[in-house]
Amino acid sequence: MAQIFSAGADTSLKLFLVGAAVAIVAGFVLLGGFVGSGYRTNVGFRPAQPVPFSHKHHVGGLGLDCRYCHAAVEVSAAAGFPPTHTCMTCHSQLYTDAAMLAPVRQSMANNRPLHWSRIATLPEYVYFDHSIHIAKGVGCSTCHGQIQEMPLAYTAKALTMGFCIGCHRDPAPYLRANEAEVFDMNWRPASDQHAAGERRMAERGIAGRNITDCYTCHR
Amino acid sequence: MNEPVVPVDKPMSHVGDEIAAIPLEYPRPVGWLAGAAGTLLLLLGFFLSATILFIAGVGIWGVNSPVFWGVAIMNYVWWVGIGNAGTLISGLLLLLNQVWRNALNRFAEAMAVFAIVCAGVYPITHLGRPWLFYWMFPYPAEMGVWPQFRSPLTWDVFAILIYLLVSILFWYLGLIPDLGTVRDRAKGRLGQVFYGVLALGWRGSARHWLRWKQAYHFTAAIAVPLVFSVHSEVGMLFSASQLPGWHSTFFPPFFVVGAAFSGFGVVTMLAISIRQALHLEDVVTMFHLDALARITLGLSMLMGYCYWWDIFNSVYSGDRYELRAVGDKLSGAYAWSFWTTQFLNVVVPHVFWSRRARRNLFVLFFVGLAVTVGMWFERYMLVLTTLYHGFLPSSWNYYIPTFWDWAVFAGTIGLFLFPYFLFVRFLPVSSIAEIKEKVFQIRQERA
Amino acid sequence: MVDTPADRLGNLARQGGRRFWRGLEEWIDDKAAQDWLAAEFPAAFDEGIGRRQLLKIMAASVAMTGLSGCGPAPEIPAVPYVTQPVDYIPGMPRWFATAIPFDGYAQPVLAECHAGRPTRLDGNSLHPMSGVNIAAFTQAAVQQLYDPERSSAVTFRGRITTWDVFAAALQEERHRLLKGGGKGLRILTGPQSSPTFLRQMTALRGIFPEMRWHGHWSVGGSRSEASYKAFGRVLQVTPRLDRAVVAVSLEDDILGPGPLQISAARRWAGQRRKGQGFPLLFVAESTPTLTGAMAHRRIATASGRIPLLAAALSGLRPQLTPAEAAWVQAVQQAVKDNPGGAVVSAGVHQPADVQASCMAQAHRWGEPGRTVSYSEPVVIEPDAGFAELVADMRAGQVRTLLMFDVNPVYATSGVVDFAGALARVPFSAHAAGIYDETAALSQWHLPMAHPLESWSDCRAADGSVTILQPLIAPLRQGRTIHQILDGLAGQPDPDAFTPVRATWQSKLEERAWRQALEDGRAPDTAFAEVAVAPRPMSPSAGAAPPPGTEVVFRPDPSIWDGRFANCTWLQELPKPASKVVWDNIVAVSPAMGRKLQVDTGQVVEVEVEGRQLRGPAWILPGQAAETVTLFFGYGRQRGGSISEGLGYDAYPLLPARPGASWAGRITRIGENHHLVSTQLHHAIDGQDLVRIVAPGEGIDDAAETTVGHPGLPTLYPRYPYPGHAWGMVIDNDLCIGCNACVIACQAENNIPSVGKDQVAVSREMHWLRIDRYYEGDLDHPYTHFQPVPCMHCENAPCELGCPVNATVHSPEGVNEMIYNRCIGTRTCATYCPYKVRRFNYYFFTRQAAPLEWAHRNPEVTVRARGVMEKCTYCIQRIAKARIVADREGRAIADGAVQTACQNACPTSAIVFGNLNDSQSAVAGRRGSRRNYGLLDQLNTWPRTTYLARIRRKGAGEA
Amino acid sequence: MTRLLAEFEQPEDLLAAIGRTRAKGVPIIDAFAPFPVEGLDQALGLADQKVNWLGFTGMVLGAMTGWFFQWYANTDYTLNIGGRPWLAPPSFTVLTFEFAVLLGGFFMFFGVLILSRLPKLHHPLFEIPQFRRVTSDRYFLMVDAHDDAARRFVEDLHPASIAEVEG
Repeated sequence: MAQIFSAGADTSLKLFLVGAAVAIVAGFVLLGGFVGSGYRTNVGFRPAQPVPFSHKHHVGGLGLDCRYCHAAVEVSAAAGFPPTHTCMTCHSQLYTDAAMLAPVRQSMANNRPLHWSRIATLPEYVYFDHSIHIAKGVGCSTCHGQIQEMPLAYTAKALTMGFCIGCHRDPAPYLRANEAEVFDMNWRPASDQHAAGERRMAERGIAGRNITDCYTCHR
Repeated sequence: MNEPVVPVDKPMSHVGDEIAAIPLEYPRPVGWLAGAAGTLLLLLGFFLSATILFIAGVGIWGVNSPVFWGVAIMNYVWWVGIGNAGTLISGLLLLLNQVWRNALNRFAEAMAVFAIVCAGVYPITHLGRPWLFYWMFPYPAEMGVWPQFRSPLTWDVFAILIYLLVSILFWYLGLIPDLGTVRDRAKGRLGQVFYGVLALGWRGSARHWLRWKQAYHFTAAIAVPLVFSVHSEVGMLFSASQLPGWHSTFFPPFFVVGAAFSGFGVVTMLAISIRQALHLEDVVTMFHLDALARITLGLSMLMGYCYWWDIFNSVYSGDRYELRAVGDKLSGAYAWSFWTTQFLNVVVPHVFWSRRARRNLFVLFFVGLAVTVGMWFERYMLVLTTLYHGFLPSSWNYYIPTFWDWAVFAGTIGLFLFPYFLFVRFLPVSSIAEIKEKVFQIRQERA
Repeated sequence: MVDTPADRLGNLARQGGRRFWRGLEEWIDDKAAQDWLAAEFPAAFDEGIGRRQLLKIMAASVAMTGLSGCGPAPEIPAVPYVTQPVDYIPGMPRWFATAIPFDGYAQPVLAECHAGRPTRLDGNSLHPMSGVNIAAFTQAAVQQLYDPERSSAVTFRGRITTWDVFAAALQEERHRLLKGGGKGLRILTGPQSSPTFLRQMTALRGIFPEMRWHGHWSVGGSRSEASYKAFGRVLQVTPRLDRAVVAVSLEDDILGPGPLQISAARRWAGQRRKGQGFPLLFVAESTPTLTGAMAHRRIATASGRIPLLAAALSGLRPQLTPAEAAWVQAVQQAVKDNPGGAVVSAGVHQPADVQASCMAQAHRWGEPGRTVSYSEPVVIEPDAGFAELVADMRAGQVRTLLMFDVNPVYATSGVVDFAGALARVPFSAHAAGIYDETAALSQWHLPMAHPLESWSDCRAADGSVTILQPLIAPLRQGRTIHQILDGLAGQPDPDAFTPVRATWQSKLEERAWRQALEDGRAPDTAFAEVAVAPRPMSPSAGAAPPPGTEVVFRPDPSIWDGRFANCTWLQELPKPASKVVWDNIVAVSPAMGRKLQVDTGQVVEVEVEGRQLRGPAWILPGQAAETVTLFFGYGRQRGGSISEGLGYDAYPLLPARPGASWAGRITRIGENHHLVSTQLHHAIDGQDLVRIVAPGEGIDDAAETTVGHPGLPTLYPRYPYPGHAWGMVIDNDLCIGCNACVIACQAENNIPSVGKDQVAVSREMHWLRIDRYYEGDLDHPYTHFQPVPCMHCENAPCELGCPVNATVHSPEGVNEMIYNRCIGTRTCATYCPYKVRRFNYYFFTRQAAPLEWAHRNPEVTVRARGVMEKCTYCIQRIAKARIVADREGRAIADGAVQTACQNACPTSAIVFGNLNDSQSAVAGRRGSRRNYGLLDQLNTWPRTTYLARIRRKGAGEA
Repeated sequence: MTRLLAEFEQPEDLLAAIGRTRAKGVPIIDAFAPFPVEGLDQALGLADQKVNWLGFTGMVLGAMTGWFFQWYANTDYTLNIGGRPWLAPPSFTVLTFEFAVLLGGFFMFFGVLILSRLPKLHHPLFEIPQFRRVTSDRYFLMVDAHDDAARRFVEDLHPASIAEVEG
């Protein structure tokens, strides 16, 4: 009787089985990679804006404070976008003819608002409050990255639940000393950051409190 | 009893000839095609109704508040029960060294596998957001959140999945030698390759047999407690709540008995169908059917005991809400389901006191059907009588299943039967090697 | 980004700009806009498909939306202001005080505005007539504001035209009228109390001396005749339930729905809160009301026999039934036991003589100024009534008829052929918010601005004036009554602000004006109490009504006279007694049901004066044996797709002459009508869910008193809650079942209405429901109301069931429901012993028109299909308070977090707060001996507990 | 080395042949049968418990995995579930057992395959035509016929056939 299978059939079968196993594992790895990728988390998202506003120029160069434009950040959940009026406080004097600023002038003249594209969006079931983070010493750059170096602002960090909860589980490395540091875009943790962070947690009533509770962010 | 359990007096090759011939040269192609087409239609109906369900939402079912669980959960329990019985018949009887098991175990195991698949679709289809079903599994999520391991639902998800995997392994392990038989009898190249690959190159070595037997017994030994645990968990799905009529420590054993009972009903029907359709009178003998009938009768009495003990338990507790739940069971809006259950599960099987009934295929089939249907009504009664009347009278309400409840249910019957038709057509329906083993044993005993 | 019509609408709304949609005609040329309108407001284009029908065919439309959960978030542009208002902070709501007029009475409100959109109303805490409390009707105003079917264009003979065309026509008409000194000019309004309206009428009378102003009362009527009979002058007579010890109501639904509900309920609760079971409420009524449910002793008797009871109370000896006599005797005993502390009043539909006799009786029994107070009437007396107008119209004496916010074609007796009379008027204009039956038959229809879009003024129950200020530019190019009257007076381009400011020019200089706007109450405008002396009256013993069936008419408790009929919140609000939704019923007594062999839901035919109507019967426990009650508000022909085609119209059966009840006939038709109610009718099984104690007594077996209660034994260690421990105590003794909390919860938490079909399969979404239980026999039961929100059990059975951690416990003891984690196994709801969880079987929130999305609370997630939801203790408010307190590094003060239901409740039956703070109000109530947990034998340790009802023994106890 | 495959028609013949072969001291390579012939293990002197030990190991590992999963999930994100303790052994036993069964089953199944060197689709035995009946009704004994004596001994067993196994 002849063999049903050739001598190589076993190798093929084993290769196939191993290949299938590898494919399944690789599939999960790829899926994990996709989930963490910028495609899904929006990292690097750099939309066109009505006016190519440069944070690098205004913040990094001129040294404007964040709150000059995002005025509500200390008192409200939303940081707020600047009304056209805010732009015009300077630009009624400076670069009054710049073509780049035409949309701003038109907005002012026609009383039509500018439509900015958001670069830091959260799902609607997440209730992030800027004011409490500022009050407790979480700085702008912790979530928004080095905005002062961006000619056109983009999403710097993956604002996923993992990102949020990482800090909520252990806030100490991120807590800054005072208001000046919070708005300091170039802040780097000091060498004693962890000890200082824990001290600040105690001072500010963060220690001993469960801020990983679901209703902290969802409701 | 002196009648043969296995065909002792025929040559060893006879069993193989009878059973292994089926996948190779199927004796009844027309009947099979008709049956397979019918069940395929049902299966397509399942995919259609599930698609509509996913698109529109569970609102198309009759579930409401307070009856948040409806036909879906009843069917789930029903299918799990049928599946569990398959493993029980195969595994428990193997451990008890019951000779007559060998004719039945293969298709009982197949029944278990397919029934578990049917049960397994319900925890997903009945979700409000089925596309997020994977949240029930522990994986390193970006959210950092894990499943909740105190929930009987989580237990169920794992239980069903693990049970399915273990059942498949058990089934396949048993199949390997028989697949070798079919391979070696196959004439065509296609059959040789197909069964050859599935048989994994089985060649009946004594060492292989040794390991195979050990593994087979060991798997049986862990599958049987698995069955108990799986259906206990299904019972705990209910008893973990505090609702009157559910909140009872009695539920896990009660459910296990129910599972075995319903499974014996289905196995009886399958045994008769396969026996008649494939002329396996030598393999599935009257002795087998008689044994099934006896067990059905015994389990029926055990079920009756469970039903009434459950009621006694409630009455004895004296709790007002429990008493009301008993009242609802016996005389409420859904009391008909209770009494139907009583009739089909507790009364009807008593015909098996008669030997003639035990040996009449029609009676056997009818009682199997009665038990299967009766067990469905039992789940209907259990789920509904508690949910429609909870604690607060202000939230009482009725429940009417909709067309889509039935459509999905009918679909799962296709999901069960179509693979079953494939199984009957393409795989050895009884355990050839094990029957031969028993034939040899009996011959030796006689000698 | 493409500027869609919806965006344009949104932008304009956000900016609060002056210019707005000028009406549909502006859009007609714009193809895109037309398509958009057709898609979004199909009812405006296609009579065939209404919104309610859309609810039915939702399955298809909800389909794929739920699947788009993953992937990058959609790009939503940030649209800042061009010039930001000074006090505006992005992301923060702003609050404005104003009022919603209801039958002439201002309902003071504080409107929450998010980005320029009013999203929700609270009571005005500075106003003594409301405090923060607010009735269901008033809250629904915000839903009416965003009703996509509100009238949106001036129409002439049904065709869309413009305000300018109307203004020209009005000028022409004015010139014609001027020639005759205004002869033939008639103005028809509902009850009015606006000083600006009064000033404008005075001014108009100067121009048109022959002009006449008629008042139209769609339900009830005015008490002016009665007070005139009793005291010789027209007065506002207010029973002071806050001071009275004994209160007798002869079919006067003091606590029931209506313009005075909040003030009356607050007063009643003021006395009731003392815990002594006072005021002892004696109620005689034909049909169950909220007042009857609160009664110490209630008697169900025919409405036609109320005059006999009034006579008996004033000392006469009419022929009474033994039960009535016993009741009267009990009242008299109670009055004797509490000298000077009793008050009595009769229903507004009762004959003026009966009302007057009760007013006089109250004057004698109580202490004027204490148990009853008198003041100038809030509602201004019109020149003449509605009957005179109809007579004049028929006689051809009416040339010009301006109707404001009335719907007489619908809400008028079937005997009065107003439609026919209207056809004889050469110039008729109807101004209202909805294009209703009257609009369709008038020459002109004018869209009226919603109160939240209007400048106006109105008097509250105490006479004090609230200036209404607009919170948003008119969404539908509506104008106020003052603008139209100014136009009539000859103003070429009347604006909304000027007439109101003009009224107050002399009384409120700029600072005071601004302060009045801020406070929501103009200073020194409340009416002073006046001293009165009763006129001698010869009391009549009254004649017993003829035996047999009597028919009475009542406004619907949920949609009143139909003015709220297009409001899904109110349509889906269970009516307190029957719990029926989306329908009106023919209320019959159990005795009559037995006699006629009619069961709930079966159609009956009711006949009065030879006119018939058919409606579904409802066996109502506590209904007087021979009384059949019909409810107004349904059977609408026009008025928006929500309102149309529901229920029966009771008005055609209403006789023209005033009266309380009419002899009628009722017959069984036999066919069934699909009535839908949220609570099964036969559930008369209160058990120990509602408990009753005598004053000063406690519940012996109460398992818990404080948050650290021992409870029943358990194997588990207790979870510590060292910080805040939120809890709620609901005082069943104070709950009058008014449903204010239900709507407040719905408005605050973006709870969708699901439609009749879905309620029929028991899928209503209310997080807070009011359970109604009966006690005693079917014909004379006690009625109990029990609000049931989530109990927030510390040993929550629901949490155990969830496989994905979508419902867990917070460190402050709140049972959390995380919608975005929920996959919809519904195990939690199955395990919940209280059945307070609600499941989104469909994408219910998706069915609202885009305009309706505007009133959603941005602080609360809008739930999608397939997720569970339930009461969260208004976690968004807790979170907000916590953030504010945290920012300032202090603790949350007691009372800083008020739940929406607690806010709305006029009797303060609901108290919420920190149980760990022994000084908090909620901890105080927990300490009460009346405190008990619902089903506390289950050892769930509910955070929401109840206080038992108090029932006095003696004092005429049967 | 020459391997001879002797074919027998009855299991009893096979058992007898094995007994004789072992008594003679001819090394037996393997025996083949269509079913697990009772007494074959003893006749061949096989007493291998590896599979059972593998299964047991699998179960222990499974139980540990199951328990670890639940322990870790509740440590990683500790949540208050209905006031129950975060470590809830009564609840966790269920899945611990399930995982034990799962890994036990897997170890067992794959253990059998690996120990038996399966799958082995191509095998020298399959070259022998009569071996095809090994799954039906023939019984085979394979011996190491290192010399002619052994070969003669096999012939003396009177098998139905003798074949030489290559490779």
